Amino acid sequence: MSLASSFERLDRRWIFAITGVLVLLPLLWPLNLPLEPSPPVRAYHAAIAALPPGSRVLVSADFDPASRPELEPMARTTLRQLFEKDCKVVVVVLYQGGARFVDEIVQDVARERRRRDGVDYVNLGYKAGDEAVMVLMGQSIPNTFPRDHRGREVGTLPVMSGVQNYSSFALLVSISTGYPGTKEYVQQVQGRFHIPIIAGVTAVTAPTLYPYLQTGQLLGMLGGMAGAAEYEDLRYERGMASRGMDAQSLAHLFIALCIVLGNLAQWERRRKGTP
Amino acid sequence: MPHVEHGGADDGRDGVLGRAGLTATGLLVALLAPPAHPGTTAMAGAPPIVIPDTAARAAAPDTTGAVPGVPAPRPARGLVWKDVPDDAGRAVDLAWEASPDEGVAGRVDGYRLLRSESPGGPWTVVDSVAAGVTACRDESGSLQRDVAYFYRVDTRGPGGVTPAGSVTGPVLATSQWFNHTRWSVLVLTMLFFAFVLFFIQSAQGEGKKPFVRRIPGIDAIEEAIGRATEMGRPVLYVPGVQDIEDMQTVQSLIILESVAKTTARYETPLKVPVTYPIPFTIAQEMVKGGYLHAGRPEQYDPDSVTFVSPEQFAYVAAITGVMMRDKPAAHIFLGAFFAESLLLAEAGFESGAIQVAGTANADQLPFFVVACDYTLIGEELFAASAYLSGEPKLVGSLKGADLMKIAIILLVLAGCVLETFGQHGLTRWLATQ
Amino acid sequence: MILHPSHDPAVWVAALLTLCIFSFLYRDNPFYRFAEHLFVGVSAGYYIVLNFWTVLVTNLWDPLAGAFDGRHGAPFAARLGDYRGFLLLPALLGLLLFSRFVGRIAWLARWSLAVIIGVYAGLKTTGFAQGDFVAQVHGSIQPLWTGHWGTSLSAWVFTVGLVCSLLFFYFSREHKGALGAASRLGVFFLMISFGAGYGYTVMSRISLLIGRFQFLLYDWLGFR
Amino acid sequence: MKREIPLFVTAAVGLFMILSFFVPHQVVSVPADFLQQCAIIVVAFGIVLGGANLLRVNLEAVARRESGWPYKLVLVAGLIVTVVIGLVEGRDFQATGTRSTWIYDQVYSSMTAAMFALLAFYIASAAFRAFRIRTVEAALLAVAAFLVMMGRVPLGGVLTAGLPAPFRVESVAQWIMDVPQNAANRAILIGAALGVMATGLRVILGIERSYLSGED
Repeated sequence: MSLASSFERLDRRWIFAITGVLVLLPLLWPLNLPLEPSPPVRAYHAAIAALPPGSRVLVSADFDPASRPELEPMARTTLRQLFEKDCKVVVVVLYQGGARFVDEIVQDVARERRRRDGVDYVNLGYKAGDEAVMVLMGQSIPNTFPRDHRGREVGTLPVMSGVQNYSSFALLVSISTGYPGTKEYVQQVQGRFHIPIIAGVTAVTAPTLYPYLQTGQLLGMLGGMAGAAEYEDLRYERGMASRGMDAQSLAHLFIALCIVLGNLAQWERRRKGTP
Repeated sequence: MPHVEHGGADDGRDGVLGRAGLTATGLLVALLAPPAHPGTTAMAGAPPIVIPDTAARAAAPDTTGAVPGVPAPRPARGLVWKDVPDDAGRAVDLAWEASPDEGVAGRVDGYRLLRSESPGGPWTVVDSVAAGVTACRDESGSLQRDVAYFYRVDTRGPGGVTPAGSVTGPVLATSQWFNHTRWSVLVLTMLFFAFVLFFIQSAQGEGKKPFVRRIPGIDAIEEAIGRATEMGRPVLYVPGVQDIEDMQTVQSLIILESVAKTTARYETPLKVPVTYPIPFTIAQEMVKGGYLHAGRPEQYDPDSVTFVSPEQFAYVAAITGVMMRDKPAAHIFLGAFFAESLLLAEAGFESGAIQVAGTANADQLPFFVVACDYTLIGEELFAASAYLSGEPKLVGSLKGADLMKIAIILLVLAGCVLETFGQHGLTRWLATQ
Repeated sequence: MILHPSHDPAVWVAALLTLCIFSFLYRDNPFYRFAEHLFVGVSAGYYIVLNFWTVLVTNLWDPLAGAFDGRHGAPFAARLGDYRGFLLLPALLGLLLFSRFVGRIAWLARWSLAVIIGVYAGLKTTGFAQGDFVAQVHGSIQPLWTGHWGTSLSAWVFTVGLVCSLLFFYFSREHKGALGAASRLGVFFLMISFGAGYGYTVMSRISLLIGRFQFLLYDWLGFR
Repeated sequence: MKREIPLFVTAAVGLFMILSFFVPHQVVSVPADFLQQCAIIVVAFGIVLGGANLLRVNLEAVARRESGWPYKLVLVAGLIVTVVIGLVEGRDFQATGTRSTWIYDQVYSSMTAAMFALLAFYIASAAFRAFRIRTVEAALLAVAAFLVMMGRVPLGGVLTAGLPAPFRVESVAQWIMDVPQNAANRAILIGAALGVMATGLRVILGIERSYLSGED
C-alpha cells in the first residue's frame, strides 16, 4: 500500500487529533510571528481615532460566548480605544444569549480604565426583535430601552441625558456574529438614519460584508481573529487575539496541506486506474 | 411591581401625533385629519424672519462665574433654520456665523442653542456644541411638530455667556409625505413587483407549465429519494434554523410539500426535525398535504415531523442523532443555515447518504458546496418550488425575477459606461438614505 | 510546564462539560448525550427567562401597569414609543399563540401569525430592496477606465464576474450558446467565491477551538 | 373567516410596513412603530411557547419510557431549574453573583463554545476530502481556498515576503476577496434579494398562504 492510498483510507479522527495538537502547542510555546494590519482594519482604527474627544458612541455588541475568541478581543480593544478618547459609550445587545456575557466584558474594561457606570458608559442590555428593535431605536432609544441592563431607569443616568436616537451618536460600532448583526444594521439603520458604521465581525461573515465596505456603507471592518490581532497590533496591545494567531498559522498550514495531500491521494489512485 | 416611567410619559415630551395624543378617537382624528398647518412645509426653506430680541437681559453678557479679566466673547450672528426634510417633523437644522472672537485663543469655548415658544422667552437649552462648530440639529424629544418656536444662539467663553443680538423665528418642524431619497428604491421595487404580478397573471392565463431551465440540484432531490427507496431507508428533510419570519423558511416549507408528495409516491418514510414552534405546525400540515395530494393520506405518519429546539447547536445535535440512529439514505437541507451547515454536512457525509443542500445565506454556501453532492445556490432555492410544482404563481414570480435581472444587468452596464465618461447622474439617483 | 489546576468548582463544571462535548469527536457516547440534553434544556430555559424579564415585563407589563394605575393620565393617551393601553393588543396576540395547545381553537393562533408575518414580510421586503438590491446595484457601478491599468482591469473583472454570475441565475432559458458560456463563466466566479469563503472561514473555526483551549489551559489547568 | 381575516391582516400590516419605508409622515410612522413594538412582544411570547412545546414533547417521551428517556429527563430538569431560578431571582437575574449567572457562565456558555469549537476539526477533515481537483470548477475552488487561507495568517506573509508587494499572498488573497469573490457574492445577494422580495410580495398579497395551512 502506497503512502497516498493510506491517506485515502485515513480515519478522519487522525485529522482531528493532528488539528488539536497543532492548535494546542503554540498556545503553550508561542512563536510570535509578525502582523501587518490590512486596510479595512486601519480604516476601523482611524474611524475611532478621528472622533472628537468626548463623542457619544453606540456599540451594538451582538454576539454570544460561541464567538468569544474572535469578537471578545475586538470588543475589549474597541472599548479601550473609545474610553481613551473619553467617548461616552452606550452598549446594546440584540443577540440572544449575549447580554450577560457582553456585560462582563464592558464592566471589566470600564474597571480597568476607571470609567463610571451610568456616567461614562452604560450597558442597556438585551432586547428581542431583531430589525424591529434597530428601527425602533431610530425613533427613540430611551423608549426602546426604558431600563438598562441593571434595571435602572435610563432617564436617571447622566450618560443617557440628551440621547434620543441614532443621531445622538457620532458613530455606531457593530460587533456581530450573525443575525441580527452588521448586515441588518446596514440595511435598516445606515440607510434610514445615516449614521456612520464600523464593524467587527467573525471571519465567516466578513466576506459577505466586503460589498458594503466597498460601497462605503461600512467605514471600516475587523474580520475574524486576524482582524482583532491586527487591531491590537495597531493599538500596541498584545491580547488574546495576538496570542492566538500563531495557532492560526499552524492550523492554516495544516489545512492547506490537507488539500494538497487529498489531491495527491486522488492522483495516485487515478494513475493506478482505480476509479 | 414598581411603577415605571416609560419613556418620560409626564415630562412634557410630545409624541408624534402632536398634542392630540393617541386616544382611540384621537388616533382616528389624527389619521383622517389633514396636517395641522398645511403648506407650512413651503416655509421651510424661506429666508428666516429675524425678530429683534425684546428681552433686554438677553442682549448683555451673563458673566456669572466668569474668569475675571477675560472679556466675554462677542456674540454669534446670522442664525438660520431649515426644516429637516424627509422626516415626521421631529427635527430642525440650525446654522449660524461664528463669533468674531473664535480667532482669539481662549476666548470662545463653544455655543449653546436655546429655544422658546415666544420671542421673549422663557428659554430652554436644547444643545451645546464646541467652538468651531456652527451648525446643529435640534431633534430633542421636546420639539413638537408644527409649533412655532424661536431660537437663539449664545456664545460661551471663559469670560461669560453672550446671547446673540437677535432671535430667529418662527421656526416650524413639519412632516413630509414622501422620503425623496428613496425614489430609486420605490421605482425599482415597483418595477419588479409589476413584473412579478404580470407574469403570475399571464402564467395563470396560459394554463400550461411555463419553461424553467433544468436545475441539477433539484433533480437530485428526486434521485436521492429514489435511492433511499431502493435501500429501504428514510429521507431526512431539514428546513433550516430560522423562524417563519425568514422568507427562506417559508420557501423551504413550500418545497417540503413537493418532497412529501414524492416520498408518498415512493412509499418512503420522511423525517422532518424542526426548530421553532410555528414552522413546526406548518411543516406538519405541509407533509400531510403532500401525502394527500399523492393520493396516499393513510400513509402519513404524524411522528414524521418533530419539534426539537430553537437552539441551533441543540438542533444540530438532535439531527446528527437521527443520522446515526435512523440512517437516512438522503439528506435534504433547504432553508436558512448558519454555522451549523458544516457540522450537518460533515456528519451527514460520514453516514454515506446522498446530500442535497440549498441556502441563500451566502457565507454558508462554501460548506455545503464542498460537503454535499448537490447545492442550490442562493436564488436557486427560491426557484426550487417553482421548478418542482410548476404552479403559475411560483413560476410567474421566477419569470419576473429573471426579467428584473436583465434590467439590473443593463442598468449596471449603462451605469459603468456613464461613470467611465464622468456622468454621475444615475449613480446619484441610485444612492439612497 | 507548571500546572495550577483551578480550585473553583464552577470552572471544573465548565471544563468537564466542554470535554463531554469534545468526546463526540471520537464517537457518540453517553457523556456527550448527557451534555447535549442538558444543553437543550438549559438554553431553552434561559431564553424563556430572558424574554420574560427583558421583553414581556419591561416592554409590556410595566407600561401596561403604568397606563392603568390611574395616576399617569388616561390609559389610552399614547404617544410615539409609549403606547400605554394599546399594548393590550400585542398581549392578546401573544396569548393567542398558545391556542395551539387547544385543538378546537388552534386557528386563533393565525391571527398573531398574520401580524408577525405581515410586519416581517414588509420589513424584509423593503430592507432587502434597499440594502441588498438598490445599494448593491449602486455599488456595482464603477468607471471601467480609471486611468490606471491595474485598477481598470479589476473593474472589468468585477463587472464581467457580476454579469455572468447574475446570468447563472437566469432560469427562463436553457443555458446553451452564448448564455451557456456566460453562465459557465459565472459558475467559475461562484466557485472562486466559495473557495475564498471557505479559506476565510477557516480562521473563524480555528479561533473557536483556540478559545476553548485557552480556557482549558489557562483557566482550568492554570498553565502559566 | 378563519383564513380570510388573517390573510387580510397580513396584507394590511405588510403593505403598511412597506408604506412606512417611503412615508415619514406621523400618520404612517407612528402606527408602523406600534406594529413593530407588537411584533417584538409577540415574538417573545413565541419563545415561551417554544419552551412549553419542548417541555411537553419531552415529558411525553419520559412518560412513555421512549428510548433514551433518562436523557430527556436531564433536559426537562435543566429547563425547569433554569426557569424557576430565573423567575425567582427577578429582574436582576443577570446581576453578578446570581445563580442564573452561574448557570449561564458555566453551563450554557461553555457548552455553546465547545459545540462551536467542534467546527475546527470538521473544517480540517472536510478540506482533506472535499477539495479534490477533478474539474476546472473544483480547481478554482481549491486554489482560491488555499490562497485565501494562507493570505489570512502571518505565516503566509512570511513565506512570500521575497516577492514584489502585489504578488505576496496577502495581496493576492485580498484581491480575490475584493474582486472575484465580491462580484459573485454580490450576484448571490441580488438574486436572493429578488427571491425574498418576491416571496414577501406573494405572502403579503395572500398569493402565498401556506403558512396559514391547517385544519379549520
